[in-house]
Order: sequence, then C-alpha cells, then structure tokens
Amino acid sequence: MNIAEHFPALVIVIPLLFALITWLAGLINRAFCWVIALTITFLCFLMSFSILNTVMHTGRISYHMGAWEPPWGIEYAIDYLNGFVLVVVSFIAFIVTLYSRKSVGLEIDEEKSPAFYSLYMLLFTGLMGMTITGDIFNLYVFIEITSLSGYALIAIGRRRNSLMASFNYLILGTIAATFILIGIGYLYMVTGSLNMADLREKLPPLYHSRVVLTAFGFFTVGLSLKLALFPLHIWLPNAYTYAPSVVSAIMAATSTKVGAYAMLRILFTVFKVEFDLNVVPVTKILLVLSCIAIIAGSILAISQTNIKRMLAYSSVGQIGYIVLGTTMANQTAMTGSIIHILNHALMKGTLFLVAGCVVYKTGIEDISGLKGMGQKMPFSMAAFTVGALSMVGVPLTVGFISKWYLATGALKAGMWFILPIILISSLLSAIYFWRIIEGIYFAPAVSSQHSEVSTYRSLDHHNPHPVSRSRDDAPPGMLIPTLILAGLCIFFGIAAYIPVSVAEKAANMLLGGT
Amino acid sequence: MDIIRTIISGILIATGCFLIVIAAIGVVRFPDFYTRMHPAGKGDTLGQGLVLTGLMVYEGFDLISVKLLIIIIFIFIANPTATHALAKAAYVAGVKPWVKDEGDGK
Amino acid sequence: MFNIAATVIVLAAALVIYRAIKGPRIYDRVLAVNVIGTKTVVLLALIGYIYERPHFLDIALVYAIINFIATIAFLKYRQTGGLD
Amino acid sequence: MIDFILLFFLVICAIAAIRMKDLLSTVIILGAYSLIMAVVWTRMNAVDVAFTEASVGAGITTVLLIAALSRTQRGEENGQRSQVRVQGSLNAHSIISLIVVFVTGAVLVYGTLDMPDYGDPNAPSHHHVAPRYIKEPLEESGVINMVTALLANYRGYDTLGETTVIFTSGISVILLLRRKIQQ
Amino acid sequence: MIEIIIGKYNYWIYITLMMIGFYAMIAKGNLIKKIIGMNIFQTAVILFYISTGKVWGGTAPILWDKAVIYDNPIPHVLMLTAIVVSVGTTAVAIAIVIRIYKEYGTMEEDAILEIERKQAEELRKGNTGQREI
Amino acid sequence: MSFILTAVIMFIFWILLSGEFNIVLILSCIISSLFVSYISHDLLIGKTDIKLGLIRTLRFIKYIPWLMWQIVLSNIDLVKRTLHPRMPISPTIFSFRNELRTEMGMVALANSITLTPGTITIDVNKDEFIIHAVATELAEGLMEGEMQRRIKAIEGEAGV
Amino acid sequence: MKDDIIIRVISNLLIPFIQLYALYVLAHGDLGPGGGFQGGVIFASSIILYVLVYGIDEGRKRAHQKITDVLNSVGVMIYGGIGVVCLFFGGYYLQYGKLPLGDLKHASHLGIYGIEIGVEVTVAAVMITIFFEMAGRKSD
Amino acid sequence: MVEIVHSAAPVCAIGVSLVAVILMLISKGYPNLREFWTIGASILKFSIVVSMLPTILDGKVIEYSLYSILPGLDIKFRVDPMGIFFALTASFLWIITSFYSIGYMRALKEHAQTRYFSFFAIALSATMGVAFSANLFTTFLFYELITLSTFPLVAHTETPEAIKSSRRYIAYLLGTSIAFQLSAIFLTYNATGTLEFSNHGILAGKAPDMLLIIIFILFMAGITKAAMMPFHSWLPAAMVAPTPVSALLHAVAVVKTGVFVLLKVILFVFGVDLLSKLGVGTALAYFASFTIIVASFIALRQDNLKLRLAYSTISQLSYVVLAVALLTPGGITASVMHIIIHAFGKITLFFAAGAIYVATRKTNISELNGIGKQMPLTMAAFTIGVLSMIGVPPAAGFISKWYMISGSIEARQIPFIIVIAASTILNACYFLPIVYTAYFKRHDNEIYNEEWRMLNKGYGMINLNSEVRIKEAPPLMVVSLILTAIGTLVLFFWPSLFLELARMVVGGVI
Repeated sequence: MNIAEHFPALVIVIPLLFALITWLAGLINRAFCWVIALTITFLCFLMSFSILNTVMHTGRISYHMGAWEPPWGIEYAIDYLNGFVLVVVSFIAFIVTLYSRKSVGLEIDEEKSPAFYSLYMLLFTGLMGMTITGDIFNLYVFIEITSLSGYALIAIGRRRNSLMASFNYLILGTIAATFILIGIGYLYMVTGSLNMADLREKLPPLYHSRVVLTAFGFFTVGLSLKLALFPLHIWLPNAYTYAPSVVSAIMAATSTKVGAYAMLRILFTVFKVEFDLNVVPVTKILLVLSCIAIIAGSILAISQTNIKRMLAYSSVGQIGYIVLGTTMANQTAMTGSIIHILNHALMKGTLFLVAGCVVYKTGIEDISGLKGMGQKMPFSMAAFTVGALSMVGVPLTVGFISKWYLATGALKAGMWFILPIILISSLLSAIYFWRIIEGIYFAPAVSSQHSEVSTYRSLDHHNPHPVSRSRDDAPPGMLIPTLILAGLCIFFGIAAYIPVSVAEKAANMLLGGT
Repeated sequence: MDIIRTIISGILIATGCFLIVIAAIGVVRFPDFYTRMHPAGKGDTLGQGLVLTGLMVYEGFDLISVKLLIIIIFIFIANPTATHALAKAAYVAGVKPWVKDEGDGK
Repeated sequence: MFNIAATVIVLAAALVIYRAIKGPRIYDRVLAVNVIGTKTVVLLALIGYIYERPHFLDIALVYAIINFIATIAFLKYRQTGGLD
Repeated sequence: MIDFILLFFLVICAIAAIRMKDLLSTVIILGAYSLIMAVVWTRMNAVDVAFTEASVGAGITTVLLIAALSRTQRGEENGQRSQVRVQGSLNAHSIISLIVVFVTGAVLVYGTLDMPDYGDPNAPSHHHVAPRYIKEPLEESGVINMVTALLANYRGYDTLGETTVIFTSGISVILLLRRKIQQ
Repeated sequence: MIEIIIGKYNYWIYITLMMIGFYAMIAKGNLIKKIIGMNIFQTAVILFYISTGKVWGGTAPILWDKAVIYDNPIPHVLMLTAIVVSVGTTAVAIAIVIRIYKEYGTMEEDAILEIERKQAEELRKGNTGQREI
Repeated sequence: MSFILTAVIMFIFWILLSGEFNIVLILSCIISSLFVSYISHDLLIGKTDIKLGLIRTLRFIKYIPWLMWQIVLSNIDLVKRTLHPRMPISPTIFSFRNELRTEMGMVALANSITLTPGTITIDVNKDEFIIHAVATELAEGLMEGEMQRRIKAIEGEAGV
Repeated sequence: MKDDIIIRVISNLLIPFIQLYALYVLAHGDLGPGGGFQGGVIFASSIILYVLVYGIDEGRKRAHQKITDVLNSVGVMIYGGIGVVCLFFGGYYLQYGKLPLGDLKHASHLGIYGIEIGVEVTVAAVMITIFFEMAGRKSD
Repeated sequence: MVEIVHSAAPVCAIGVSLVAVILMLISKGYPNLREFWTIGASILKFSIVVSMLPTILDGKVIEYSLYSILPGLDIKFRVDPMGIFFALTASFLWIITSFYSIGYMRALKEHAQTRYFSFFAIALSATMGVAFSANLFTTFLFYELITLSTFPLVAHTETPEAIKSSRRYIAYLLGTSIAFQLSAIFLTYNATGTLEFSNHGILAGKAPDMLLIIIFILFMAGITKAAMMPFHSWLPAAMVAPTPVSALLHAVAVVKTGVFVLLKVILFVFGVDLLSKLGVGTALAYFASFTIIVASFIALRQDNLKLRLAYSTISQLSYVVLAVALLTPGGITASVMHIIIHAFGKITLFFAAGAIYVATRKTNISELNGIGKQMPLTMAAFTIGVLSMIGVPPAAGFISKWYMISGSIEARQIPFIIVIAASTILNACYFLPIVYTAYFKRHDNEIYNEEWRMLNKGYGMINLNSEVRIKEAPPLMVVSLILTAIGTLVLFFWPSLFLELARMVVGGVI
C-alpha cells in the first residue's frame, strides 16, 4: 500500500487511536502521555503538510472512506482551503503540546493528566476531522467530539467559575450543534444527499425553496454560535478565562478558527456564492454583525482586568475579521479572511501561551500584575510584545497582512465604511495592548499586589513572595514554543507570500473559480 | 383452524385490553398510592399477559411465540418486583396509607 | 384487530399519563410511568403485529427486561439518598 | 390516530417535565416521555432508533439523572425569598427567551411549508442515495439490516466518530468526577 | 390549506417539542432543568429526522421477503449517532452539574451568578485595598 | 458446576431468542454463554444444591397453574372493585410470620402475594411479610396461609 | 438494598439474562434491530442493576475500575484498528471487503461484526464508568 | 528619465545602526565599548551616506529592492536628491547627538543607558529608512518604527509624568498614523494599484476629486509627526524626555521625518500639478499659517525653556509645510532647505538647554539670569541658534526665509508674506528675551546657592561653604553644541551643496 495515499484518513485516525493509547499508557506511566501527544501532533503536522503539498500539486484530493464513492459513502475532500487549515491546526496543536508539559503539570492534578491528554488529543482529532471532512453529517459528528472534549477541558480549570463557564458553553454549544443538525436535516429532506460536493450540485434549483432558506438560516446561526460571532459570543469570554492555560491557548488558536472554516465551507462550498449574494442577504447580515463584533470585541477588551478575558474579548473582535472578509465575496477580502485564520492563530496562540507562562511563574492573572514583568520575564514579554504589535497590525507582523488584504478587499468591493472599522479596531487594540506593554516595561513591579483570590488558590505556595524584578523567566519547555509562535508572527509577516499563495488559491476556489 | 385461532387470540387480546383499561381506570380512580398499586401490579400484569398470549396463539407455535413467552415470563417476574420496590419506597419514606374510616391499619 | 387493541391501550395510557402528571406524590408518578412502561411493552408487540414485522419484539423484550431498573434506582434513592 | 395521540402525549409530557418544580418528578416524567418516544419511533418503522431509545431511556438516562439528583438536590429551588428578589430579571429573561423561541419556531414552520408531506414516497430524499442502501446491503455488506449495513459499512466512519463521542464523554466524566485513582 | 395541515401537522408537533426543549434550555434557571430541556430538544430533532425517512406503505428497513417498499434507512442511521451524542452530552452535563453543586452548593443559575458576582466584588475590593497599601 | 449450568441455561436462552443458525452465530452463542456464566454464574445459581433446585423447579412448575388461577381471580376481584361506583375498599397494612426458609421461596411467595387478590407485598425479611391489602377480608383470606403452605411444599422437607 | 430479599433474588435471576441479551443484541445486529451500542447499553444496565442492589463496592469487585478504564479505549481501538487493518490489506480505511475473510459478503459481514464488538465494548465500559463516577458518595 | 543605479548602499546605511544595536546589547556591561559602537556606527553611517552623494549629484538615482512581502507591499529603497538631503542632515546630526548624549547620560548617571542607546540607534535607522524609502509602504513601515523606537526614549525616566506623556505621545503618533495615514495608503493603493513614489505623483487622474481631497486630508491628519495644529500636543508632552532625545525628536528624527513624509506625499504621491488643480495647496498653506501664528503665541507664554522651544518647533515645522504648500519652485526650495536649517538651529538650542540643565539643573527661563557669563560658550551657540530661528543673517535661517518669501511672491500669495513677517517678529519676541536674560540680568547668588544645594542633595555633592561656581557642561556636550552652531553659520555662507540638492528636487517635481 502506498502510505501517502492514505494520509487523509490517517491524519484523523492516528490521533484518534493514540488518544486511546494515551489513556492506556497513562494508566501505566503518566509520563508517556505527553510524549505520545507530542509525537502524534508532530506526525499529524507532517502528514497534513504532505497533504497540502499534494493538493498544491494535484488539486483536490478525495478520499473515500471504506471505498464507497462519494454520494454514498463518506468522503474526505481536501482542497486548498482545508489543506491550509489542517496545517495550521496541526501546527498550533504541536506547539501547544510542546508547551503543555510544564503548564499542565502545574494546573492539572497529576493523576488526571492521562485523561487530560487523552481529551486534548480528542479535541485535536475533532478539530482536524471538522476540517478535513467532506460530508456534512460527519462534520456534525466531529463538531460534537470537539465540543464534548472542549467542555470537559474547560471545566477542569482551577477556579470554580470554570464549571459554570463550561456549563454555559455546553448549553450553547449543544444548541449550536442541534441547530446545525436541524439544518442538515432540512437540506437532506429536499436533496437526499449529505455530501458537500454533491449538495453543491443539487442545491441550485432549490435555492428559493423555503426549506433550503431555513436550513441555511440554521446553519448560519449554529455556526455563528460555535465560532462566537458577536451577539452569540457570550460563552466565549468565561470559557477562555477560566480554562487551564493550555486549553485556552489551543481553543483560542484553533477551535474558533475551525468554526470559521466550517462557516466558509457551508457558505461557499455547500451553497454557491450566488446564493449568499443574491438569494439571501446573509452576507449583509454577517457583514453588519462582524463589524459590530470587531468594534464591540475591542471595546469590551479594553474594559477587562483579567489578561485571559481581555484576550478572549479580543478574539471576539478578531473572529469578526475572519467573518468580515468572507462577506465581501471578493478574492482579496476572502484571501484576507483565510490568511487571518493562520495569522490570528499565531497571534492569539502567542498571547495565550505567554499568559500561561505568567500564570506558571507567578500565578498572576490580572493585567495590573504584569507591571515590571519586562525585567523578570524578558523573553516571554518580548513574545507578548510581538503578539500584541501583531494584533495592532504593525507592518512586518502577520496582523498587518490580514488587515492589508481585508482593507484593500473592502475597498475593491466598494465598501468604504469597512476601512474606518478596521482601523478603529486597530486603534482600540493598540489601546488595550499598549496599556499592558507600557506596564510591562515602564512601570516598577508592584509588590505582590495580587490577592489570593485573584490567583490560583493552590498556587500560593508556589510563589508566595512578592514579584521580584530579578530575571526568572518561564522554563525553556514553555518558552521555546512561545518564542517559536512569536517568531512566526514576524516570519509570516515578512514571508507572507507563503501562506498567501495558498490562501489566494483557496479564496479563488471558494468564489467559484477553478 | 386459523379462524378458530384468530378468534381465540381475539378474545384473549380483547380481555387483556379490557384489563389494561381497567387497570388504567383503577390507577386514576383509587384514592391513595397503595391502593393504586393494586390495579397497576395485577391488572396490568395479567392484561399484558393475556394480550401477549393472544399474540402467541395468533402466531402459532414457532420461535417468535417463544420469544413472546419469554417476554411474558419476564413481565411476570419484573412487574411484581417493580411494584414491590415502589411500595417499599413509599413505605420506607413513611407514606401513610389511606384509610376508609378510622380503620385498623397496622 | 391489532389496531383497535393498540388504540385502546394508548387511550388507557392517556389515563395513566393523567395520573403521572397529576401526581400528587412522586410515588404516584413513578407508578404511572411504570404502568406506561408495561403498556409500552404490549404496544410494541402489537405494533410489530400491525406491521407484520416480528423484529419489533426485541424492543418489547428490552423493556420487559430492563424497565424496572429505573424503579429500583428510585427505590434506592428514596431509601438511602444515594445510588452507591 | 395512534400516532396523533402519541405525539400529543409527547407534547404533554414535555410541557409537564419542564413545568414541574420537583426535579425527581421531572426525571420520572422524562422517563415516560422517552417511553412514548420509543413507541412513536416504532410506529415510524425506525426499529433501531427505537431500540436505542428503549435501552438508553430505560437503562441509562433516568438512572444517571437520579444519580445526579442524589449527588445534588432534588427540588428546583422555589423559596419565596429568592423568587421575589429576582422576579424582575427573571421575567425579562423569560420574555426574551419566549421571543427567541417563537421566532425560531416560526422560522422552522416557515421551512416546513415547502417540505414534502409526511411519508410522501416522492420526496427527493428517498430517491437520491437511499435506493442503493436499500437494494444492496446483502450483496455489499452481507447483512440484511440496512441500518446496520449503512451504519457500519457505508457510513462506518460516522459510527467510529460516534463511538469516539462515547469514549470522550466517558473520559470527560472521569476527568471531572474521579477523585483519586484507586491503587 | 387543509392538505398543508394534514401533510405537515406532525412536523409542527415536532417543532413544538423542539421549542419546548429550547425554551427550557435558555429560560430555566435550574441546571438540571436545562439538561432535561436539552434532552427534549435533541429527541425532538431526532423525531423530526426519523419522520423524514418515513414512506407511506413502507416497512422497517430490514430485508424481508414480503416487502416491496422500505422506509429510508439513512435518517435512522444518522439519528443513532445523534442519540449517542445526546447521551454523551447529557453525561458530561450531569458531571459538570454535580461538580457545580459541590462547589457552589446550589444548582440555580441565579444563585450561582450571585455568588460569582460577590466573589468578583471581593476580589476587586481586595485588590484595590492592597493597591492602596 | 454452577458455571456449566448457567452456560447451558444461557445457551438455551440464546437459541430460543435467536432461531437463526450459522457458524458465526453459533460461535457467538457459545462464547457469549461462557462469558456470561464466567462473569455472573454465582448470581443465577449460587451455591444451591443442583439436584434440589431441579426438584424445586419442577414443583414450582406444578404450582404455576394454581397461581394463574389465583391471578385470574384477583383480576376479577380487581375489576369488580374498580368499576364499582362506591369502590368497596378498606385498605389495611398487616404482617404475618415468615415460615419459609429459602430466599427463593420467600420471593416466590412475595410475588405471588403481589399478584393475587387485593394484596401487595411491601417488605419481606427473615421474620415477617408486610402486606398491604385493599380490603380487610382479603387480608384474612391470605392469613389463612394456603399460599404459604404451597410454597413450603415446593421448598420441600429438606429445605436448607 | 442487599437486605431486600425480593429485589436481590430477582436481580440475581435477571442479570445473567440481561447480559446474555446484550450479547444477543450485538450478534443479531445484522439480522434485526440492535447492534453494538444498544447491546453495550443493555450490558451496562445489568451492571448498574447489580450496583443498585449490592452497592458500589461490591460492584467494583465485579467490574474493576482498571478493567473498565482499559476497556473504555479498547473498544474504539478495535474499531479503529479494523480500519487500519483494512489499510494493510490494500483497501481504503474501513473497507472490510479487503479483509482476507472470504468473499466480499463474508468479509464485510465479519468486519461489521468486528466493529460492532468494538462499539459494544466501549459503550458498555463507558456507561459503567459514568455510572460509577456519578453514583459515588455525596461526601466525596 | 533619470538614470537608475542599483546599489545596496541605502540598506547598509540603515542596517549599520541595527548591527550596532546588537553589538551594544552584547557589550551591555562595558559602557565604553558600547559607546564606541554608537559613535562608530554613526560615523560609518554618515560616510555611507556621503559616499552616495556624488552619484546623486550626477543626476542619478540609487534604487534597491530589498524584499517584496506581497505584490504592492515592497520594501524598496530609492535614494533621490531629497532623500539624500534628509539623510545627510540626520546622519550628520546623529554623530553629534551621540557625542552629546554620551556626555549627557554620563553626567546625569541615567539608568538603562543601553536601552537608551539601542533605541536611539534604531530610531536613526528608521529615519534613514524613511529618507530612502521608495514607496508609501516602506515609508509607513519605518515611520511606525520611529514611533515605536522613540517611545522608550520618551518614557526613559519612567516617572509617572513621563509615562503619562509618553502615552500621549504614542497615542497621537500611532493612533493617527493607523487611523488616517494607513487608510490613506489603503485608498491610494486602491485607486492606483501601486504605492511607489513618482516624481509627478501617482494619483493624478486615478480617482474622483472628492476622493483625492479626502485622501489628502487623511494624509495630512495621519502624518502627525509634522505636528500640525490640532495634532500637536504630543510634542510639548514629549518634553519630559531627556534632552538629547528632545533634540533628536525636535530637530532630526521625528518631526523632520514628519515633514519629510509630508513633502514626499505632496510632491511624489499627489504631485504639484494635481494639487494646484485641486486647490488644496492653498488651503494647507492657510492651515500652516494658522499653526505658525498660534504656536508662536503659545510659545510666548511658556516659561519652561524646553517647552518654549517645543512650541517654536511646532511653528517652525509649519514653515516647511507652508512653503511646500505654495507649490512653487521657491517654496519647495525653501521647505527643503528649512528642514536642514531648522535642524541645525533647533538642535543647537536644545543642546544648549540640555547643557544648562546638566550644569545648573534649571529648566525655567526666569531662572537663567546671568547665565551667559557662567556658560559663555553655550550661550554663544544658543544665540546663534536663536538668530537662525528668527532669520537674521549670518545665521542660516535667513536663507529659508528668503526663499519662502520669494516662493510666496511666485505664487502671488501676499497673505503668506505677511504671515512670515509676523511670525518672524513673534520669533524674535519669544527668543530674544532669553538671550537678554542670559546676558544682561544679574543672578541672585543666595537664592541660587540655596537651590543648588537642594538640587544636589541626591547626588552627594553638597558643598555648603564654598561658593558654587557654575561651570560649563561636560566638554563632550559643549563641543557638540558648538559644532552645530558653527554648522548653522556654515550653512549660511556655503549653502551651495544643499541648494543644489534642493534645486534638483525642484527640477524633478516641476
């Protein structure tokens, strides 16, 4: 057998099986778990890279599960778009796994670590599955795998608030998934098909059918809930704030991105662009919503005092960017949107990893606690600065690339009003990030002002002393991944043609080109 | 022969249904929990038994009717047990039985 | 014939549902649900015969075997306050 | 006729289940709901689904919910104190919820207007991929239950996902509730 | 009009059920109630799916000598998965609720939010207090 | 011993349920029976003497027709009471001494009581049966103890 | 609950039958309704019944935590493993027809049987696990 | 078409100080080595810039495409007369500022000197980048880099006041450039499909007039480094920075970059023809006039020396804008010349202010009674700077004023002559009193001694018995400020090189 031919299946099955093996190995020796997770995420990264490579050379790959040809069996369809997202997801997962050992060691009870890593792998599997599948019901199944593991991972945050956050996420996530299920049902009812490509062929004559319209509405609402588009974002801030650092990082960096990817799939693969533009004004609605999301997310972020919560709100805004690009339905903006999937993953990944480093070293979660941290943790804070500048959209960072594409795309589409929105949100993010950066570098360390409640209760023994200014950075196991991501924030801001070349093809494909 | 079988099974099923309805009425009509258990525990069990027996007769003798028989047996085992469990739960919780006059409930 | 029987049983179930909702005590409800459970067994068997597909008996059998577990769980909960 | 009555029961049970203050009663009524649901599915010829609902509803869900109650508290809190205090916000919340629910429901109903009728044999869903599943299970999968053939063979991958979901929930529960791994 | 009602009434009943569950999910303050609403919601959707697979005169999708028309088996398969998912979600939800009860001593959303609000307030006070020092 | 017996019972049960025979199914049948009897043979049979158990089973089968008749009677009684406009009931709870020695016997008696006219077993323990009767006269009927005698007969003289 | 003779005896009586029925449902998933999931749930209910009657500690003796923990994942592994084995025999993932078990029909049949076993194992183990974790003592 | 030479020299000029930064960080513990790198890099940089000069004077242009991020987003350098003009000024002044800084920092024993010098070097690199940039993107990139790298310099002292001011600094500079400049760039790119500078503008005929005006306004609002009136308040606020930084900010790097970018936008993005057609030039000129006058009036009221200088800067920068907005050869020459002339003049003044501070710890003008006798060299240089600011020969300021007036006449805009005249008088009004105070007022010794003691408490230099003699600031500082003062004079007598370059600029664009 030609192993490469089966990569599309293996890239899901291997993490899945090893999620199980992680659990078993954890029963023997807990140290195995991390090693397995690391190896497998790396392997997946390599495989997805190879898949993307194949796609770039040969075009769309279609893998038939059980050798049943598409409308009958489940198909894995990989094109530029999901090849790209696969690489992003697996890479981020690899980096976060690399990072996770120390952080998990601190934040999760040691005896729970096998279950943690197993769920972590399942989350990863689910995300990869959501990305790769070409079958709409299979998408639902993977959404559920992702969500379920996500609920549990969030719920084991140290603070009890994480439980309520997780429960709310569970309720809203279930509503979302069920809405998607309803959408699938309605579509199935009038087409008889579950395959995305097949649906694309079968739907056009039915575009004005009320069933299809309803189905579309439910998909949109369900996916918006999943990816936390503005009015439906309410689950996100709490969930990201109270989850363990590693979980916040992986979820912020990949989970909503994959949600956005699913949205793109439904909007532009299952339905055609003409439908989105002419039949229902969904692009207009999403446009308005994403604009509100961008502004509101940034404004809400300003008023936060908790680092992770601030980052979470900023995510709400950034998700707005991704959606915004899709709604203009021209290639430039769409490219911006797709590239922002990568870029935001890198930036948010960096920032959340730094937040994790800080928690690891000091237990501080409050923004005010970061004062003077530039002396104490220079490398982490450098990474944070890079991430923050990137979020602001300073040139030579990835953030600028996204904004460039989105803005020029908006202008191409003749939507002038987008420009101020993008720039205002940049300004707002400049405000909330600058506040922190300034504190990091230009303020004396505040002596242990964080109260017991604001830190992890059980961490108090870990570092009971006032924050000293002497250098005491996170251990290399955490620092290196953080720095890698930060470096990539800059690298892809300079070598932007690498992701852009893929994203442009993907955008072209989504918009109905070849 | 078939006709006779059908008639017999019809009678059995009708009786069974009748008992089931009676049981339902009993469940609604009886004044307290303990007394309601009587129709539930007996009327229902036998009613079901009869209906299923009717089906057995209708089916004739083959593996399917054996399966029906198995169902009947299980119902006869499980139903009184459930009734008992319930009664005990109520009894343990101290639910007082309804008494007509100043009866002599122990 | 089976249709009529099934309808009758369903109507009987209506009475029991009345009891289940009316209560007044939790025991009455459990009792009612138990009765509905046993009626369901019969109903499933009858539906099998209406459709002439004896496969349905398997479902009836499941109910016959495991329907009382919930009741026992209830008893245990009332008796000891836990399920352990 | 039977179907209609059964559906009616379902609605009644659902309403009763969410209206009751006593959580244990709610759980019990949910059991009844699940029983009736199984019957409805049997009426719709969905044998496997009914079977699943039967085993899950009778064997697992109710017991788990009772377990949950045994670990928490039985009644929905309705002390006057808290009720009075949060009255205003509660009402506003329920009104908003009601609006959301009605809008969603209206959209769904709107969608049904163009649907094929219930049981319509000409519905497109029966003519695209379904015929092959109906015709070929024995030749292609060696089983006579189409649902099993479809579940395990044509869409076997979904089922792998399904099993993974179960595994996930198992591990999640262990992660959340297990205090200590016994040596 | 009449045909529409006869042809679709059962869809509408499913929708009613869904909405009952949906309402419980978003409006009820008790967490267990939410879970129960979730169950009702999901089952109603499953019911809807199953009904799309029904064909007049069809029989259960298990090969049978006497059968000519079978019901559509696809919705059944999909819904088996959905039921499983619903069970899994319920289990996780219950686990979380048990933990919540252990931590907060209540299962009412309002009460929990109240506790969290107080906690946040204390945190803020504690913080500012220390900052002044 | 109990292992084999359980396996055999299970095997029979499977065959009765299944009715299909092919290599895979037979194999599964055997494996399943063995598996079930491996994990729970002590539940079904326990430590009872097999021979005695067999005898008792036979006796029990003889007892069934009588029981059936009692059930029918009880139902007629039930119907009368239910449909009677005034509901002639006078519920009572009473207990009587338990003279049985085997648990199986107690259970048989308890369930028989539940199924027979107007009485329901609420609790059983080593010493007594607690019974709820729908009418006092039925309670007296039960107190006569015919049923207990019959069950005792099934238990046999050598009851352990 | 152990002291309740009726329930104990009846449960003793029923549990083996429930278990066998669970396996029966599994084996006949291809012929009639049922399959791995249903079988697994039914099997789990038998253990649940046992725990209800004998208490959680007794239950642990019958279904050791270690064993259920391992079985949790073993089931899915059987399933996924069969898919991988299909790859080794030159087929696509989960293409049972390529398994060396006779002609297409038999191979598929056995493949389906295999994955159903996997499902049953996982479902039973997970349901038992969930129940054990949830029914634990309040004071924990 | 001008001849194009491809050479990496501009990149070297930019890169040399970045390399120096690394070296500085490495030699963190060794102040002498560190400062050697600073000086070395500045001299090297200046020589690289000078080495490019002959080519430019030959009428050629040096181009170098460093990297293309995306189509339309190139990092590309082009050395044209205007660029080399600015680069020469900046790199020459960097040498002097470096010397001065070393003196200043050592005298005050400031903390975090490595950080200071590193960011100083980065800021200079970025200034070079702006000077040599060939397109709007590169400009924007380095423009932002200047903002970010000068932030630590402004916030250097880390006092609450410094933090507050630097926050305002960053808010104005970063905020407006993101909000307005970037959007103008987006709009430009959208309209033209390119961001390259071109001698005759790239926007002509590419968009409706209304949009062009909007773009123009956005540019003007975005380039706040030029400190035009509604966006000027960052500049006085930034006075909290150490004096060399103020000098750098006000004389060289930041504000000059601002006006330089403004010139580039006006000349190379819009083009003279387009602007005169649109008529926005005159509007801009009026706007600049307003700033000149108002800022001068505010300057009159300042007692703090550095603040007065700051408002003077605001006013002087607007000269540049006013001049170029006339869109005549004379005006453009004037504006280009004024960049260097003001740079030399203002840097002298700031150096002097810094020297006074180092020597006496005084910041207010009212305290400077008689300082001219104690610090004769400093005050002499200061006077030369003042003359240049006012525009009195033999200081260079006269040249730019001359061209400005001739430009106004060319444009037939008499009001601006009046503005220039009025502002000259105002300049005189706020600068001459300082000179007067310094030379002709006697200082009160007792008060002085008392203050001196208090001020020096923290430094362990208490000397109560002997009368404290005020000495000149450290030699490094004095030398550098004298050098710049001499530069001002030299520019008046031998301005030919720069006039030649300015003429080339004019020849290119008109």
